[in-house]
Amino acid sequence: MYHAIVFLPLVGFLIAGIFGRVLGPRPSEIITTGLLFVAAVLSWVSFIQVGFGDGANRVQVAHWMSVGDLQVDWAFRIDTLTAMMLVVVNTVSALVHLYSIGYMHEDPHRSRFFAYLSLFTFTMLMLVTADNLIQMFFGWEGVGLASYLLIGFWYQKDSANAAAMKAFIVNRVGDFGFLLGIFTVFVLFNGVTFDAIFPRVAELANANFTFLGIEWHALTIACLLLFMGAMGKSAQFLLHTWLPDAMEGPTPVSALIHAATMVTAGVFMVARLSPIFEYAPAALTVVTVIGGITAFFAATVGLVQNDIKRVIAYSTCSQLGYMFVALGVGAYSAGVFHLFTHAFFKALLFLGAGSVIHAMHHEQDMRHMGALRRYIPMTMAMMLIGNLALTGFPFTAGYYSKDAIIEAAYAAHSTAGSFAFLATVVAAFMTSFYSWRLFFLTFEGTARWGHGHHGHAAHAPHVHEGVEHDDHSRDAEPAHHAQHEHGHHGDHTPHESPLVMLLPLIVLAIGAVVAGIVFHDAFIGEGYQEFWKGALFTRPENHILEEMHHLPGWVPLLPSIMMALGLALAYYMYILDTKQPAKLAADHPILYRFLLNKWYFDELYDAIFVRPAMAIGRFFWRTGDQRIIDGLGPDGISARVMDVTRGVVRVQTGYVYHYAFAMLIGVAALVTFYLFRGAH
Amino acid sequence: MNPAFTIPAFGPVLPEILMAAGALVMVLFGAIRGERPGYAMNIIALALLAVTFVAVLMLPSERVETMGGSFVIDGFAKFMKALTLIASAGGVILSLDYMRREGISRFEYPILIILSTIGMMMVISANDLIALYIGLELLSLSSYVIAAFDRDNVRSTEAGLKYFVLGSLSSGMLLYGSSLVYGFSGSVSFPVIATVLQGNVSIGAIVGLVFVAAGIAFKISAVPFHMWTPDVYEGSPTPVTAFFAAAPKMAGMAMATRVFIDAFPGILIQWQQIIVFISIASMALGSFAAIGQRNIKRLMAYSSIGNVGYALIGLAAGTAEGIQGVIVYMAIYLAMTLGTFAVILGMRRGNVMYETVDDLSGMARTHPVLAFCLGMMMFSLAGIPPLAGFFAKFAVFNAAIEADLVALAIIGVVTSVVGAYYYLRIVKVMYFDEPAERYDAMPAGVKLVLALCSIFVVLFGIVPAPLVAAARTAASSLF
Amino acid sequence: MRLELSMTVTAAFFYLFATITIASGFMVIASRNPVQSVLFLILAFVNAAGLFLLMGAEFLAMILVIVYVGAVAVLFLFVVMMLDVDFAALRQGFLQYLPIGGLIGLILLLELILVVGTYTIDPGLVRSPQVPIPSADVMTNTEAIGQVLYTRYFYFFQAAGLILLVAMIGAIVLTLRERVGVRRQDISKQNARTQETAVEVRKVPFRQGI
Amino acid sequence: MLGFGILSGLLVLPLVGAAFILTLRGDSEAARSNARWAALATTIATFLLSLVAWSRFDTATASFQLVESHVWLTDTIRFKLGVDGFSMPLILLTTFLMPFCILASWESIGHRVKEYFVAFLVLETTMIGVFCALDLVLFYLFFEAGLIPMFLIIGIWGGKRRIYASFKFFLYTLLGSVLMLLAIMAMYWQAGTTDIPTLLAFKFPSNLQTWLWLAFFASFAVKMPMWPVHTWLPDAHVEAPTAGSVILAGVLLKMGGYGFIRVSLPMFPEASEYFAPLVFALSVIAIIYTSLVALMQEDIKKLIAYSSVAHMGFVTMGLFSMNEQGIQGAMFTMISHGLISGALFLSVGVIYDRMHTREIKAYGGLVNRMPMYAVVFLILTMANVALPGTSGFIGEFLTLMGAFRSNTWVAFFATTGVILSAAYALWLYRRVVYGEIDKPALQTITDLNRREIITFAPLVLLIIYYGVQPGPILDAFAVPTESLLNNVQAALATVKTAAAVAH
Amino acid sequence: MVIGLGHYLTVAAVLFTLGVFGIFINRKNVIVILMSIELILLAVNINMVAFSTHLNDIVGQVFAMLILTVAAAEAAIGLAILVVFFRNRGSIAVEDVNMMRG
Repeated sequence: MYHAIVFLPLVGFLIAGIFGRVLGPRPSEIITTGLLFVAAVLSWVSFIQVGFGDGANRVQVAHWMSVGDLQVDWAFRIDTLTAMMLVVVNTVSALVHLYSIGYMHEDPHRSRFFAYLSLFTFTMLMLVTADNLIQMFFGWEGVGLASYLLIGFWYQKDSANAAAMKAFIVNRVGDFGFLLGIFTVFVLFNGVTFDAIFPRVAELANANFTFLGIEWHALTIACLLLFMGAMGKSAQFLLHTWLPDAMEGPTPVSALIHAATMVTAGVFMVARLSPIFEYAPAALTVVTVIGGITAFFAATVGLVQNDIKRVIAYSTCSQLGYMFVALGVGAYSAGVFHLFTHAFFKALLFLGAGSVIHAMHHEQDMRHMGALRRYIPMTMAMMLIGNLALTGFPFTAGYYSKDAIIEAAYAAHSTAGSFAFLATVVAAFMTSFYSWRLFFLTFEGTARWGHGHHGHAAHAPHVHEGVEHDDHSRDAEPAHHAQHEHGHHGDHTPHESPLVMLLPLIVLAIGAVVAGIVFHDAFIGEGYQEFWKGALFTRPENHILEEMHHLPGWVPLLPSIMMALGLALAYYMYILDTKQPAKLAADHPILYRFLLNKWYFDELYDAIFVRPAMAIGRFFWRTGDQRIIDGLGPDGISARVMDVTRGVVRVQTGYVYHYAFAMLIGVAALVTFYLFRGAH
Repeated sequence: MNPAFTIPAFGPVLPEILMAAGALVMVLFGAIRGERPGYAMNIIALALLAVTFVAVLMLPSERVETMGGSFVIDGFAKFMKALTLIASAGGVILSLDYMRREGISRFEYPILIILSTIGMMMVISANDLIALYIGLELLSLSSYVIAAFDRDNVRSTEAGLKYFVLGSLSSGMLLYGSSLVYGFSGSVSFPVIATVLQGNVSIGAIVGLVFVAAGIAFKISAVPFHMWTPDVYEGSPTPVTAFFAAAPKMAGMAMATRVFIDAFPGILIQWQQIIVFISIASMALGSFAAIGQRNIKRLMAYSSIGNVGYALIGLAAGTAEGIQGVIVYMAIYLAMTLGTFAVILGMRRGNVMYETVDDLSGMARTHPVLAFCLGMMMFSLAGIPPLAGFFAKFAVFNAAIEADLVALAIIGVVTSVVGAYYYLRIVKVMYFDEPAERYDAMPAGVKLVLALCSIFVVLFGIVPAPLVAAARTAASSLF
Repeated sequence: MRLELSMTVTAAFFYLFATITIASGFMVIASRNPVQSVLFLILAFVNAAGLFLLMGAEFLAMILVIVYVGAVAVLFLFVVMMLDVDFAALRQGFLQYLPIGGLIGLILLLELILVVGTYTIDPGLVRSPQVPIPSADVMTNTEAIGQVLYTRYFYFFQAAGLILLVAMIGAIVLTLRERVGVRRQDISKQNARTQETAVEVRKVPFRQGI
Repeated sequence: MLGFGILSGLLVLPLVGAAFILTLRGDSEAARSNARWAALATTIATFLLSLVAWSRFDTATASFQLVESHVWLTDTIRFKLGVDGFSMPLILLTTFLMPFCILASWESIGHRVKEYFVAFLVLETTMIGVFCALDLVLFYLFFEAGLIPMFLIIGIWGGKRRIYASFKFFLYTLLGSVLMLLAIMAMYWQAGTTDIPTLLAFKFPSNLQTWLWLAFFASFAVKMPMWPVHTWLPDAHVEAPTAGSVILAGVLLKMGGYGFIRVSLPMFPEASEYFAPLVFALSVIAIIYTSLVALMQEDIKKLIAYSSVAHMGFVTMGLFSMNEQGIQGAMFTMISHGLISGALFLSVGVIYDRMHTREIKAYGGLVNRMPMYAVVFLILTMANVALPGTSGFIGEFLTLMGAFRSNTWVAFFATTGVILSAAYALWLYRRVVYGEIDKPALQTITDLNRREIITFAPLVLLIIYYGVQPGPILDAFAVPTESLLNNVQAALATVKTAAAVAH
Repeated sequence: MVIGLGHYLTVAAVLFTLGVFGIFINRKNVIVILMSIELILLAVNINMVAFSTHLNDIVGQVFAMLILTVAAAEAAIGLAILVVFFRNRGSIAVEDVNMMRG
């Protein structure tokens, strides 16, 4: 069964990828989607078996490599964590496949698209089922590849290509740490399989390891390096810059990869490696802090974005921060639970946004939307559910998971925990605000789309928040790439999406509503032990889950209050007094620009990494290789040889007496040499 | 008073006697017959060389002294004489067509070659300073004449003049050195000199040795006594140049070996320094100066200077291994140089010979076989395996390493890389550049020489053992 | 027969001959006219022959005079006269290389004299030469050389003959020219003439006039 | 042992093909076609023969197999051939790549066709010879002999600056090699033989080891090429015809790495240990430096050439980390890089044949007209950046792991290569394949034809196969690596004991 | 005052040096160069005879005689070449003998 779950998407990929052009788009869609649904159903079965039965086991697929002590297999490690991830991945993936049939129906390269989606699913499954770090790395990089391909799916678009590249390279920065982490683990444990590592963690709890000449606590440095990988994949602060740009990809991709599954791989990894992290408290502190910063930072940027997908992207980024906060304070299950629920509602939001975009003929700028409620009511309803879940409206999925994280942060009773608590609470408020801002701008108010959104010049009168139009191109992604494909649409009125798109929305909406209620007990409540069966490891002295139940009364209420405040503020600014945002922006131009430009991270990185790398590369090439190495080496030597040659040839004058002279000088020199030195 | 005089054994001198008698017969025949077209004289010369070659092969391999101890024959002499005879035969064959077409075909030419060859063989077998000098002069005087053989050509006569003036100077030096050696050792006989001069000898003997070395170095055109070489090679008629590049080099190296190993083994430490110096200077100059050349004959002159430098490495080692290296080197050098000159002789259109490197342009397309042969010669001269030239260099460098002359070996290999540049340039011109007009068909004799040399150079690497083993035997006869 | 001279006389003659030899040697290279050079060369040779005499090498002394003065120097003179050369032009730039040439020459000279000063030889070798010079009482120097030249050293003698052959062939091959338009006697051709080829018999017709 | 075995067959077979091609007369289209087919048949036959050799090869033993020994230069310098786990895969790589080179030259070589294929076949012999020589002189002979055909290939069928490039290639590598020759001689006089199995067991004195190591290093470092003696490579690659680049990157560079593992490491263990930091430093510099340089290249081939230098940096790093992962990883990298870079150069050749330019600027948006090509190029690019699942990953990962065990600094800096390689490779892919197709010249460019598909399919499949199942190749290295490490450890231990006793 | 070997050798050395010196001082006149070479040979002969006398060994004199013979032959050939060269160039100036160089 596990073979089927993991390899069916691969089969789909191969069929659609290799024979896609022969089969045509429609069969490709049907085959991949069908296979995915089978896989999804099977993963639910396995989830029930494993989580609520006793199905944990290891499935050996094949041998991979053995080099000295390094033994690596292709194998599945099936436990509750894996099973849960299988469900998330396959469910969302299957729904996204289905959704894409509708969303992409005009694209001539659909078979390729579906192949990529299936490829992604396969690699993601390899990641979550990995039985060792190297297989995990395979999945890790594989999803990176799929992400690269899907972000760059519309390859004619330069910005999409740039975004794809950026995603891959920034992820590689994380992988840099991941790889070093794997090496460290290998050196420490002499193995890379989890079965080999986990039992021996306690032995090495106090071991030291010299890395770069510094004596470190071995597990801390290992965890920090591994966490660097997680930061890259999960777009945590400092390595987050790729995620917003990744929205260049088609919206279903954003939903699947950049919201529900791939970006949570980092969370999954830390959870998977909880046995090690538990023994590296310093590393956990770092995780908490980074998570807190990300949650806060991404939320601030999300406040001012105008692109509907970017808002959700920053929201994702922020929510990932939440998850890491939970992991950092030791409440792994809370983090994973949020991962689980987040997958539903964030996928829902993205697909909803996709539906909006679809309705608007690939317009993504919220400033050109408004009043869509009447045109696409079903989408609006779904988006509403998503928003509620995201902002933590009571009894929706987010309410359980997100609030649990905030509580856990408080319950940690540590400096980092307190910081994270503060950050997450503020972020919760901001989350609420930007979510509702999105909702109001899109569905409420006046319609701002009627006339000629084809021409960008026409945007000028609609500048909504006043001052930012100059960097419009950076902010609102040009969405007209696909418009030629829309040429046949006579009318520009928004239209509701077809059923094939709405159906996934509905399923996800159900999930967004009930996932919390149904599973919170198993994930973080009483059923914790039976459900996880040790898949998440906590040290005996880690009592955070209990402490979460013994908090001051205001703490559990705080998130809900924040949500309400955010909603209120958004309602005020975007429904009641629509002049307010522009005014606010005009009043604080520096802050506004700072946020709008995402804290200038791109510019900063450009200045300190990209440009210097280019400059150094050019220097090494032109000066290092061509001037110094070649200049002193082959070219220089050959030039010197030619000089010598010219000199030697000049001696050969053609005059006999010069020749005789040379002979005599030679003899005289030799005789002199022997007279003064050589005789003895 | 008069020491009992016994008739010396003539057996070991038979090849020389055959040659001398043959030369006289040829003079007679030529004088009677007069100047007539045809290759009769050349064929007689070749037959004579062939007969002598057989005679040489039939000589005993163990050391035999005769002629009052002036003449010695041993494995080494046999081997080098055989090489010399081959070289001379090559010189005759290559000249057949050339001399006729240049209008300088005269019956004296093969006679002079034969006489010169006698000189070489005498030099190879010389066992005292007088025999050495006489043989050398016989060799040299004939050479001066054939260098100026194209007597109506300014360049040829100029070559002859330069060769003569400088050659005389060098023989003067050799003689002056001989007189010092004679005076300081009390004898002209190599074995006696060897027993007298041992260890820390008087400076006079060493100065004498320096002068002798200068004379020998002139003959093998080693730096700084090489200056005549480029001009003479360029000016002489091409087959003569081929002959100069091949035959006297064999004899010269044999002479050098004979003198240094047989006469001065006791002061190896002293003369080793001379040879090392000369060797380094020759390798360096050969490599550097050749780069600037446009005329192939001139280029080959520098190439031969460089090659002598490499061969001298083996001599500098002063061991059996080293002499083996010298022998192997010279044998292989002989094939390479004859082959190369065969190609140069093929560069003719009508009555014009072409001699510059650029005239080889695109030969790979107009004459693929010719270009391939020359290309292999060039790679071989550059010492690239699996061609014969590599084994030549391997033999001498190996000896140098054995004798702990590491610096010499390193300089040697580095200059060989520099030298590879100009050999490659020829390959480049032939293979990479645009083709020029075709040349006339090659004369059969030249073709034959080229074919034999090419086969040797290309396929030597497959069965190197016979030559190497023979060289080993030959070298061991000196120790 | 050998001249029995006192030590002083020998020394006097030595210095005489040596001085003239060196002086004329210098003039050979320094005189402006090659004809003079040749003449000085002859002078140098004659005096060197004197030195040979002093050393007891009479035969060589005579040979030197005969071969060099009689043949080689004359040959030189002949060539100098034959080649119509503007000798004045040849002297230009005479001193250009004097300093450097002089320096090298001086160094070489000093070194050679230094070497000569270090002359030592194992006395045993002097006592046991391979072919000792017989005392003048037994045979003359010429006789002594003749004793070995045609026996022990006949190999060299023969080889020297070959060298002379080369010189002959070389000189002929380089300088002999069959000039066209010059009438020569060809004896074999003359002898080969027969009546048929030599005489043409014509029948002259009668009474027809010319 | 006296007869001629399968390895001799491998050496002779290409020469027979070459001789056959030489006998073809004329320069008609028919003659050219015959030459092509003959070359292809020869290389395929050679490949099949090497498979036979492989089938008779036992990976479980570290000793040399298929040994044959014939009289050659002297009693001790013999014509001795044999293979072990290190060399067998390299021979297979060589014979495997050759048919692709022939295929790649099918149409792109239009003039002097016969000479071209002759040169290639001769080159094949020399390459196989290097890997199966069991005598150092013989090894040197083949090592150097390959210069001749390669010189001609670059010089005759190369690009604009072919003459500069060919000379630089030839003289640079020659200069490096001649020092090795002297070292071989020194070993000969020290050990009395140049027989590799004997020398492997011979203990060279410590101070001599240092010099010998340096001399061999001079040769292998140039051949690899290591920084800073790498500058011949970009020039040679850029100017060589496609197949020449393939062979250059695919096989010739590997000779350096092979030399390290055949000679430097086992024969001079002390010197290798002593100089390991130097090698590490140069490797790391190579990885970072050349990756940055690659980032700035404007010529596709030059970019790939620089990336090859970086990858060879991984090889040297792995070899000198002196542990299983490092050495096996390095060996695997060589094989895998042979496939990947070979295929990459082939793919450059595909577009070069169509457009006759290698300027990156001249391309863009190829995916629109050449989707199949885009896929192939993507897979190769990903293999080049060592994406797991491709063979590139196995090698790079193992070498890094080996280096990490040996020295974390090295591994730290070398791992940045992971980032940089992604940067330059994707940057290239983006500029060439992605984007709108807006250059007029590209409007009519055609996708891969059948011959090209046949060329790429096996390569791509193997790259992926070895990424998922590296076993067949990787396991071949295991036993010899183990024995190598044991010997090295034993040698070093003796030295340390001796030093301890001395104190 | 004993006239010993050293005196003769010194004379020979001076003559030898003069010969050498003459070669590059007379850089324009080939004939004088040839004469300089004759001076060198003369020096050699003096050396030979001196050593021969000193060693009481006749070989030196035989050697000297052969040198004389060969020198004569050499002069003949040298002058022949000179004549041929003069015919071609109309000059015997050494300065002119430089068609080939480099």
